Amino acid sequence: MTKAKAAPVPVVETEPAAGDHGVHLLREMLRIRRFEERCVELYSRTAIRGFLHLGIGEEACAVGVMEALLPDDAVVATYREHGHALARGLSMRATMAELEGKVEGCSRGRGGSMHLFDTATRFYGGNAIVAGGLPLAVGLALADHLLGRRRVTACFFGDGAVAEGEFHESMNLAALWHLPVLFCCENNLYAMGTALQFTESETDLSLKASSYRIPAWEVDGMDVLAVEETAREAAQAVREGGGPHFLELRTYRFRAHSMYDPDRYRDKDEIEKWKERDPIPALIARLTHDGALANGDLDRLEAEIAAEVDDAVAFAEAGTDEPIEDLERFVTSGPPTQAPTS
Amino acid sequence: MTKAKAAPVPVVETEPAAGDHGVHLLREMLRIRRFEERCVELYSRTAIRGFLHLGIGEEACAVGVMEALLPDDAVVATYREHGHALARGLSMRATMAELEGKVEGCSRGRGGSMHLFDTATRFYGGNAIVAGGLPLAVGLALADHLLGRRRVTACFFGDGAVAEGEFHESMNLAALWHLPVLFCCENNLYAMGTALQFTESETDLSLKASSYRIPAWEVDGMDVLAVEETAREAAQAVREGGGPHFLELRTYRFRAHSMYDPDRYRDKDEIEKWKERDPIPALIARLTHDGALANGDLDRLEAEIAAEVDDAVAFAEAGTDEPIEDLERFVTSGPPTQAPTS
Amino acid sequence: MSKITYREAVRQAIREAMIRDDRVFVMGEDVGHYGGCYAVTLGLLEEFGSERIRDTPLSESGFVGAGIGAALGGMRPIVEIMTVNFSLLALDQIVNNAATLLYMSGGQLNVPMVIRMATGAGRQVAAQHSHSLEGWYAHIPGLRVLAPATIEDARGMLWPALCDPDPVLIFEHGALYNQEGDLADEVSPVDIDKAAIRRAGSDVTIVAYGGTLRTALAAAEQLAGDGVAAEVVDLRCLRPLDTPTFVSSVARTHRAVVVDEGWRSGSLSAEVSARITEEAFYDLDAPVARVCGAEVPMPYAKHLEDEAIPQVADVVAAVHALGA
Amino acid sequence: MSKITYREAVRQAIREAMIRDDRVFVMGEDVGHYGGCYAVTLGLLEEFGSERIRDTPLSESGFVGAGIGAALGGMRPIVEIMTVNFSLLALDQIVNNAATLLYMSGGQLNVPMVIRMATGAGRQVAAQHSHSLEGWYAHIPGLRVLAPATIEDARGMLWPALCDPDPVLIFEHGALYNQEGDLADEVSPVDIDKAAIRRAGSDVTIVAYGGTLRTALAAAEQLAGDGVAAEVVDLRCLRPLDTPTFVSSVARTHRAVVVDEGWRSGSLSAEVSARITEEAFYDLDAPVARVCGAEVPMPYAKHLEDEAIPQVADVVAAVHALGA
Ligand SMILES: Cc1ncc(C[n+]2csc(CCOP(=O)(O)OP(=O)(O)O)c2C)c(N)n1
Ligand SMILES: Cc1ncc(C[n+]2csc(CCOP(=O)(O)OP(=O)(O)O)c2C)c(N)n1
Ligand SMILES: [Mg+2]
Ligand SMILES: [Mg+2]
Repeated sequence: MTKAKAAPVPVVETEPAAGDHGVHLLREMLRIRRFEERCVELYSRTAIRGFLHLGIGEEACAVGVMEALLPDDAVVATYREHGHALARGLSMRATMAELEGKVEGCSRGRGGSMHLFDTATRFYGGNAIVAGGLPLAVGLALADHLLGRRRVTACFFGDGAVAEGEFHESMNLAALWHLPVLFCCENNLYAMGTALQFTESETDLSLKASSYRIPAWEVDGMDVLAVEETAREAAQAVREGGGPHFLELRTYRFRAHSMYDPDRYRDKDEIEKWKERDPIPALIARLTHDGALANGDLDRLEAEIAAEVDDAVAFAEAGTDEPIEDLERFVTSGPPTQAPTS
Repeated sequence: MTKAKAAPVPVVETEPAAGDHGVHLLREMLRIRRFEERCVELYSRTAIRGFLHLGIGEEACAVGVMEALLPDDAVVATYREHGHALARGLSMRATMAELEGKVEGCSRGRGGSMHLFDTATRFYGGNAIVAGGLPLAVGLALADHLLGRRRVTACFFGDGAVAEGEFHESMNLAALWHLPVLFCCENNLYAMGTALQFTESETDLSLKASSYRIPAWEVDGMDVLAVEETAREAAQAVREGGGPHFLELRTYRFRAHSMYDPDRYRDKDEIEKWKERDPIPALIARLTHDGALANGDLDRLEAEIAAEVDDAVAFAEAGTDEPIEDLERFVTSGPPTQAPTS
Repeated sequence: MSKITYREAVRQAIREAMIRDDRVFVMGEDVGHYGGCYAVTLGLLEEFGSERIRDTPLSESGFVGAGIGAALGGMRPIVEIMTVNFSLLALDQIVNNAATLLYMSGGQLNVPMVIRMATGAGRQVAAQHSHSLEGWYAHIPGLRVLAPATIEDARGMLWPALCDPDPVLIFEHGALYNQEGDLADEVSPVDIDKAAIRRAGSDVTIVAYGGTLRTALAAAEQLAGDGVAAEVVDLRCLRPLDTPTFVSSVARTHRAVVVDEGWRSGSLSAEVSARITEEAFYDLDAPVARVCGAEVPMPYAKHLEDEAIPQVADVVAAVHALGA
Repeated sequence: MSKITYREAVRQAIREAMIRDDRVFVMGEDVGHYGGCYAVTLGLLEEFGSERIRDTPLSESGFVGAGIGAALGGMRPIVEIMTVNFSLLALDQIVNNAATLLYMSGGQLNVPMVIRMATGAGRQVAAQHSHSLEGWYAHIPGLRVLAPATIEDARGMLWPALCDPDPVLIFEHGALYNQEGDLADEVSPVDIDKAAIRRAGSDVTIVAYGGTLRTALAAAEQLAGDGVAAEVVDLRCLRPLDTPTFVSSVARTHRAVVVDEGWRSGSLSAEVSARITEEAFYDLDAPVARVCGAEVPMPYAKHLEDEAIPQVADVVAAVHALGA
């Protein structure tokens, strides 16, 4: 909860999940988890290259927030955005094809893991410059404001982004102009190998919002129901003209920063402790306890998802390379203005 | 006073000024005022060119803070820095010669009004990029920290600078590393023609400091004694290893942003109201009331200062142009590596 | 025909665009209450209101990025950065977002925005306020970069720039705003793909743009007195460069001088020179010459600043040195 | 002699500097606990402690500016920016402060700092992580810009750079870190003013630097098989350019190809080409040719990235096209 005098902070109580809805949330988280696990395999056999940042452990954040959005809302994410893309509704096929660099990918294979885009679901990336997406989100919201559309732009970024000047400029602009942005800070305690206490003098990130008069919530990012509930309330407030809101989603990544990262800077114990809070088993336990998940349901779910992942991989592997003649296509909208050079 | 939980805010009571010291403060403010008034004349007859930003009305900020500094401390200022330079001890001659572009100027006539430099008094500019000086101040303080020197770096900037990402990055770095920076925000309510309420969602600027855990004071920047006292306390805390501190100096510029500015965006009434709080008459009244300023003292002071300004102008006008052959000197420290070009 | 300043021409262009298209709005530091740091937008706040003439905080990266986002969201923003000097703070947004989104998204995301800024030196505002970095921007694929050097172009380039589905940067040289000239009452949009021959001649081609066009034309005038007929090419569009226009001019004149206020090493003049050599080598009677800004942070003192900026005499001397 | 990687060479150079001079410290993102995003500083935190191997927040402008301030305050900072891509966020500090303070202050303020960063493409990290913008920096007076292309230079350039009283930027091509080679046990500092002829030849001069040197050398090797003796010049110092070395080479070979991974238009290759034409025009048997990066935001897909980056075959073809 923030301590700002100007920003009254709503208190959110977590309610038990309705059965079907709970299973839906579980399915979404599992889809992401299994998709990313497959990515690891594909990376080892070099079907996926470049940087690959996994959100394993953080699925509740993406899934919970997306539940609060409507089809017309917009999403801006980071390079760790497979989960956001899938939860937002990008097809797993197009996403996997993108990771494999195929023209059937959601960005024609030009973006790769860090640059997923999809106008159909208003998914605006896939931004690989830390905090670089925040001003875009402000601008998308500004367009909605100017055109009188009641839409929300949800903008995801990490704890590391909070140190960037662009974070500060974006928060101030959104608050000053009262724009419909839902800032979603996924605080996984590390920016690459640098722990939060080495990057912020004030590690209570929701306090940052208070100096812009932005209402802020802290949420347990390992509890998808809590995330969803808070996100709904915040998104509602944003949609009703309440100006920007800020969610700090307290989470953790179970794997290294990227496939290049030997993960030397974290305690194994710390990782193990957080794994006990894995959002997926937690939800399974809850749904089972509530009777929403009966014997065999989970296996069925897993099988469906495995099939979807298999299908996505098969689609990607059957995909084609963009023709080399198209190298300069889409540099601008017109015909390429420069003759091929190298 | 800030509302941060983490930053206990000392309460400062203003004490009456000792007579001699009060007269000293008056002299310093008057020197700046008369110097800048002369600059206006020189600008009209084009002896000074380029951008000229006057601090008339804001003298108490520069003078009050400088009193809290020791010779070994450092100062980083903005393009509105004549007052800071003079109060810090740059000679009026070298300052005026700089404004007239003469090689006898404190920056050899290369900097002009916006770029006064003087290593002897550790005056590090004269920075014309809004908020661009803040990271430098952090670095100067970092050097002191690393070398174990108990010195303070005072960094001046305006209310407009608070919106820049560099402000945020610098505040965080200084606080995170516990560096001896005294941040001095001269809040004159306008950034050029844009009023504070159009640039900050939270106009209580001292609150910004709280989200970095930096102790902050708000001070009446029209009262030189209040500024001095608070600055002394803050500088002392910084010097004793208390980490960065933040002063919000509430002030006002009586003249336009620069000589180019037709000043269309402010109410004449507002300006007149602030002029009633002119720090110089206020101090004169107080010193007279306290008996520290006797009949004729002020005239004598004014005469001395007029003579100093006359002398500075004469010095500047007698100054010489830097030889054109030196155009490429000091691009680097070595011999010019590029042949003259144009 | 009416007498008009370059400043007024830009203002007229903005007004016209705002009237023609509701999606157009202006955003930048001091564009509203102050009237624009060069008074370009003076009066527009009163006419269009603060939603469409939008004063921003000092947050170059923030509001330029917001302009990109607004363009993605269906608007047609005109973002004003006071001067190119401050655009360094927004460079990440311009290079990594505005210029790349269409390509990276496989053709999905257009960024139809215009970014205007003043550039150049000549007003004694010293090292941090005198950059000529438009050549840098001309290096970036995905951007169109325009440099209106005439009142017609100041008036006529904005609308086609706004119609371009991709980001367009317009560099207005600060020394031009007060320039006066005649403008037809009926304005027609100008072709933002093409360089223009501003003066015909057969002995040498002088290539210039933006702030140096006046210098080049004055030099040509003076050269005419010396019996040298100089052709003057105004690049107008710095990216993509209209290479055929200046190359074919050089093919006729056999000599070329490129005038660029930017620092010589790595300036746009180098690219122009390299292209002329690449495409007209066998037509050249002498190596392509360059007259550029001195490679110094701009000094305040007038005599030094003058020395650092290409002057008419420098251009004339360079032409004569080619044997023309 | 010992086998060593480019990465280790840089690390050795940093270690040596830290041991020799107490004023030297390293500052940047993930240089400490992580060990450097390219593992260059691995182990140095343990050896030198967190005051001298200083992890920074993600605040490029802030910590680069702090490096400048620390240099003013008497330190000798080595600031690491992970990659040139993120340096855009620090450009204002580099261009408006580091490069100008000495000049603007009339010779009073030196900024003795080194800024290291990785540059270049080739690892499928797409449009926002593959820039080759060292040519931009080479445009800025007041900076020295180095591009170590060999293990000797990676090892030997840092100390002289730290001894330079002015700011020095060192660009390390990301594809070089794993390169292995022999290094003498006794290292001697290298001359950071001079280009180097890496292979002698008489038929054509190939000018390269940083990441393209390997390409140029491989092309020269292949050309030798075709009976063409190519001379390969490694620029090494991109600002100031050592023009005499490459110009005199071209004066001997009469042909030149410049290889630059940067986008062709406005890249450093244009400056090199322009200088060759300016200073060796009458020695040239053919126009200077350039082999550059394709003018596209770098695509992720490997076949497209390969196509966008200068390859050995491109260089060979360009040489043959000159008639060599
Ligand atoms: C401006 C910028 N600086 C540095 C990097 C390199 N980098 C990529 S991700 C990352 C860590 C970001 O941490 P955080 O914001 O917490 O997000 P997380 O990776 O934890 O999800 C860094 C330093 C970058 N991409 N952009
Ligand atoms: C980065 C940057 N953007 C814009 C400007 C143009 N500019 C110069 S001063 C100024 C206003 C600054 O206001 P403030 O910080 O409040 O200081 P004041 O002038 O009131 O002392 C502006 C916009 C600049 N110099 N630098
Ligand atoms: Mg993180
Ligand atoms: Mg102000």
